[in-house]
Amino acid sequence: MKVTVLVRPRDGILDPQGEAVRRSLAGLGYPAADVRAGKVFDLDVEGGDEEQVRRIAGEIAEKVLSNPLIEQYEVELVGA
Amino acid sequence: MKVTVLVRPRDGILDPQGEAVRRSLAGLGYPAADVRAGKVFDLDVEGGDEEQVRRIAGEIAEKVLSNPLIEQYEVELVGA
Amino acid sequence: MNAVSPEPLHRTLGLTDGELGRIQELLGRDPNDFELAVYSLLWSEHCGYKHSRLLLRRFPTSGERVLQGPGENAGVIDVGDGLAVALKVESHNHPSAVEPFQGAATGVGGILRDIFAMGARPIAILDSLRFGELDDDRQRHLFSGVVAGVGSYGNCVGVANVGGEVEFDDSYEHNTLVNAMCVGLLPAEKLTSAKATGPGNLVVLYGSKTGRDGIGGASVLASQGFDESSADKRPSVQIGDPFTGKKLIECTLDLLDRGLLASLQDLGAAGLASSLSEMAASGGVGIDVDLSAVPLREADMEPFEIMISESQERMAAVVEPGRLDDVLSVCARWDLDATVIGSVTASGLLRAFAGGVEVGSMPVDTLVDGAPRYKVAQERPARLEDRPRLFADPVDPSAALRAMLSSTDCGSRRWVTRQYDQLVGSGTVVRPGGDASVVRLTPSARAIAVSLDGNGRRTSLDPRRGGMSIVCEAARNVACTGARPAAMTNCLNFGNPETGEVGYELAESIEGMSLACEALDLPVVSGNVSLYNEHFGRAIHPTPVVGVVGVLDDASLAVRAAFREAGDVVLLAGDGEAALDGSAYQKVVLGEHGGRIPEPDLDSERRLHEFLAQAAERGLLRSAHDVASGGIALCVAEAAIAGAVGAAVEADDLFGEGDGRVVIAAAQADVAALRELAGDLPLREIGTVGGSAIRVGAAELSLAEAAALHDAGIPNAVGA
Amino acid sequence: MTRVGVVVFPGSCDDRDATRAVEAMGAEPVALWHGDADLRGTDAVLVPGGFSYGDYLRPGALASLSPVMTAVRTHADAGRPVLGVCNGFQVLTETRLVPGVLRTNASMQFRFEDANLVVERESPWLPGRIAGDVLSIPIKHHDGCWFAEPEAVAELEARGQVLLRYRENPNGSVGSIACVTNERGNVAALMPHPEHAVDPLLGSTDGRVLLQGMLDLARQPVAV
Ligand SMILES: Nc1ncnc2c1ncn2[C@@H]1O[C@H](COP(=O)(O)OP(=O)(O)O)[C@@H](O)[C@H]1O
Ligand SMILES: [Mg+2]
Repeated sequence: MKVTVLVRPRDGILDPQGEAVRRSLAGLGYPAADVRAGKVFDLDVEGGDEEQVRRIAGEIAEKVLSNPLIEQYEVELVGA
Repeated sequence: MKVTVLVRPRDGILDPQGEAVRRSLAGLGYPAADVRAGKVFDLDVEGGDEEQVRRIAGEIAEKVLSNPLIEQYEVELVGA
Repeated sequence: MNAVSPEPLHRTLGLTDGELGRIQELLGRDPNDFELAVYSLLWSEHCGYKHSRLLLRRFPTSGERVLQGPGENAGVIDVGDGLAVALKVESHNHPSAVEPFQGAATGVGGILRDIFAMGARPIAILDSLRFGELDDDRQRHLFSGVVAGVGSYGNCVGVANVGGEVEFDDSYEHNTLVNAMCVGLLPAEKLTSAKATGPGNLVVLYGSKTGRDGIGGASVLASQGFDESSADKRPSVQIGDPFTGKKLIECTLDLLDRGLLASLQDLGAAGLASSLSEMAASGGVGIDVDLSAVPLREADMEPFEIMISESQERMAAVVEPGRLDDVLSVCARWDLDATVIGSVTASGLLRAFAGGVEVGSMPVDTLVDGAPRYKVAQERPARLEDRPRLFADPVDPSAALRAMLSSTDCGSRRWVTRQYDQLVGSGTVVRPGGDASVVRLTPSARAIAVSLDGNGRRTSLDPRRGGMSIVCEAARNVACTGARPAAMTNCLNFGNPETGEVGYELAESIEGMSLACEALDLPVVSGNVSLYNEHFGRAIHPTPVVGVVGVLDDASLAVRAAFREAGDVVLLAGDGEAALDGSAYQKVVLGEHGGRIPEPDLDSERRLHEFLAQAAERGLLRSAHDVASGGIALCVAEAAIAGAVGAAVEADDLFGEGDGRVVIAAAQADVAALRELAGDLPLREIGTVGGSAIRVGAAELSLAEAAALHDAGIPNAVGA
Repeated sequence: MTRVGVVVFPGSCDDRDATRAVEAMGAEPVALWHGDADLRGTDAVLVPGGFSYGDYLRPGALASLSPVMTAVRTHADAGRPVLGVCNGFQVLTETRLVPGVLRTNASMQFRFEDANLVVERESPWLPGRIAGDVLSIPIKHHDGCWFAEPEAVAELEARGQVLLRYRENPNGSVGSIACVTNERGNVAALMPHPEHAVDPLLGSTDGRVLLQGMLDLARQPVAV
């Protein structure tokens, strides 16, 4: 089952990368504001049913793909 | 208008980061195959209507947020 | 005050009932919540030095080179040619155990700010790291994360990492230690102080915006209803932004070059609260601060959060009104926020305002010097043994040497140093890997040598002798390059000072360090103290970490540790007493730890350093490497591996460790001159350089095998 | 006296070292601020190492958008010499002045060591050197794995755009390629740092070869 995990800095945490991109876009005259930069992982998780795949993907996101101290994550099931 | 831009390695391009994540997942006993690692940007784009916002976001993604040589991008309008 | 917490507020903030009483006495009234938060941080052990300030007075701090001793952001010494060097080491232990990468990175960021706050351009970073043994995933995760973090910040701001050390021991399993040292260069007359002066002058905050970083325990004060879910919203981890850090260095040095700042202070622990009170107290003035003027990264922060936030990459400066516009334009050029947040007053008070209303008013001297100074109870630990142990001769010396070369204790540190930019600034004449590193001070022909050392295992066997020994070793490492040791900085990493045993260890280590400093004429110019490093009541080894800077008049005469020419004579200079107690051999080969370490002979140590300096000045030394961890066997093996040339050396005590001994190599023709120079300092020919094997007494193995084992030590343990 | 422009971005670190190296080679260094699209009449441009914009987004990505790079592009299009070192190489790939892209090292770690670079062919960038010579120049980077599509690699190899290869590949670069030029040969870029291999007191002086090549090209009328 295809799964997408989005990992973003936690609210309130300093995001130097997002800030640097925002400043550059402003410098180039693009009407873009408060940029946040994070990571996206696409993975193929074997699991009996959607429920089980979501649980495994959640565990993977919590334990490996994100650092709960400074990041938050979101799991999206993409389909078969 | 809130916009999300997803930047992923182009198909067929070697993705060492995704490969490293896959190996560590396997090491921890998580049954996940072909992991791909990319970036996600959330930004607030001022634009008259959805059409204009999508065009601006596309230009930002093409010109700044991704390197067409090795990356492909996807723009998602998140809403007001 | 929220009714939820059963404990009275001051105890939740870490203040004892007695300390609350003292605050009430000093203020002549009850402190409000805002003031209580400020006192709780300024009087914490980290900022207030409650259990160490009395003991720290023992350190000798004066000397003819000293331009600034302890009391400012960093110590400063004169190195000749109109140049001065700033130096300091600081700990970031707790944050690094919580989040290794960011903890280590912000540790480097913080020590850099202490250096350029003195007006010096940072030119070298050293990092001293301690972990549990590398045989479990968590310790491997901490080790890899900390090294990557140190590298990520130092490499990005473009300051060369020239050395440090790594120690693995069960004692540090639950108490990772990350001590970061920085050395900076400045014209002697450009020395900048934190002393705020001139009532009416403006207080300018510049650098990053302020967020809720590192507010920790004080978050209990938040009036927005403190509950479990909102608690974990407060990021306890501080995020470092080395890119802004680099801009902060260039912007600050630009401001100082143009003479625009009256005084300067970095923002570290306790943020604005600590730096504004330190600036005001040292200048004998007061400061009014308007918290509503502080540029914020997060919306609706409360006044106390703004006051004590530990957001990184921020500096506070006192500026004469006439110079404000220039200051703001220089900051704009470097793309940094800069805002007037207050002014200097003659009140001697730190007064904070928010939205035009006074939220706190505290006499600055009570904040900075009012913290109680506890006399530390001292009780000799029962574990201390009175006599050295007896050791059988090694059964198989060659096998012992192999085991030690490939151990994480004695193995090569290249896995760490190859992750650091060692060369930015094009000044690193001697790179890390030997004893001390040497950085030249272009355009002057001079150079400084710098070493950062600690040894928890040996100090735990005899805190006083361990303190003496670690100062001797750091100074000896510097002397091996031909430089003359000039000044010392240190970080005291110890357990809970409220126990008699740790009190004893702290007092005895400081006494030993002071005796060595006095004998070697080495003033202590700065440092840091990190206490309460314990786990379920078990304290870490007493671990003083000592940084020494030495001066070399001619950078091109720097001496290296590596053997160079086949046919050179190998000599042992000095013959200090050695023992296997607390040695790497005892740990790696015997799997034990105990006994008593020998007392260094301070007078012969001083003569040894002087001999090395004079020999180097006359170009008589091909190499010099001090005998330390692993004894003569490791010393000779390391010199051979580094020089990629074999050596054969006679020695009956292969692995004994102690002070006062250096293995040097010299051309045959120079041996007579060396003998004459040595005078009554023992100088014994023990072998020759050459061949493709390493033989030390009864231990022998090929150079190729020794190099392979040495290189593979840490990579094998950490899984490359 | 030849004037060499040294570009300074926020976050550049080795611009000071490049400036000193240019002086040591007997030329005049001229600092070029990223915000000005003006090369101040310099004959050659050196885009130095460092962490411009903190390497955020992609190393060299944000720097490539700076005004100064439009002037550097005009300079390059006119056939004038441009040398990109480390972060400079990354910036030049992002502005498409040299082929390929620099990705994270295969080890996923920062690498500092002395790299042995094998000369691939004779070139004005490597005066006095022939194929097979070995230059020892330090590398210090986290994202030095050079990559391009196989067809692109074949083309640039055929056109002789490869000047140096790593003898021991430290970062996984395709074909162990260490130094590559544009088609016309007037823009060269590499991850190793020649400015750190100029002074004998620091070790190797092999960095002088490339810097001398840049100065030779700068002194020629546009012949390349
Ligand atoms: N172990 C020590 N040896 C010598 N000086 C020390 C030691 N610990 C702290 N100091 C000095 O005491 C002063 C206060 O220390 P600290 O609060 O850590 O400084 P800062 O706030 O500048 O980091 C500083 O000048 C520091 O150099
Ligand atoms: Mg300070």
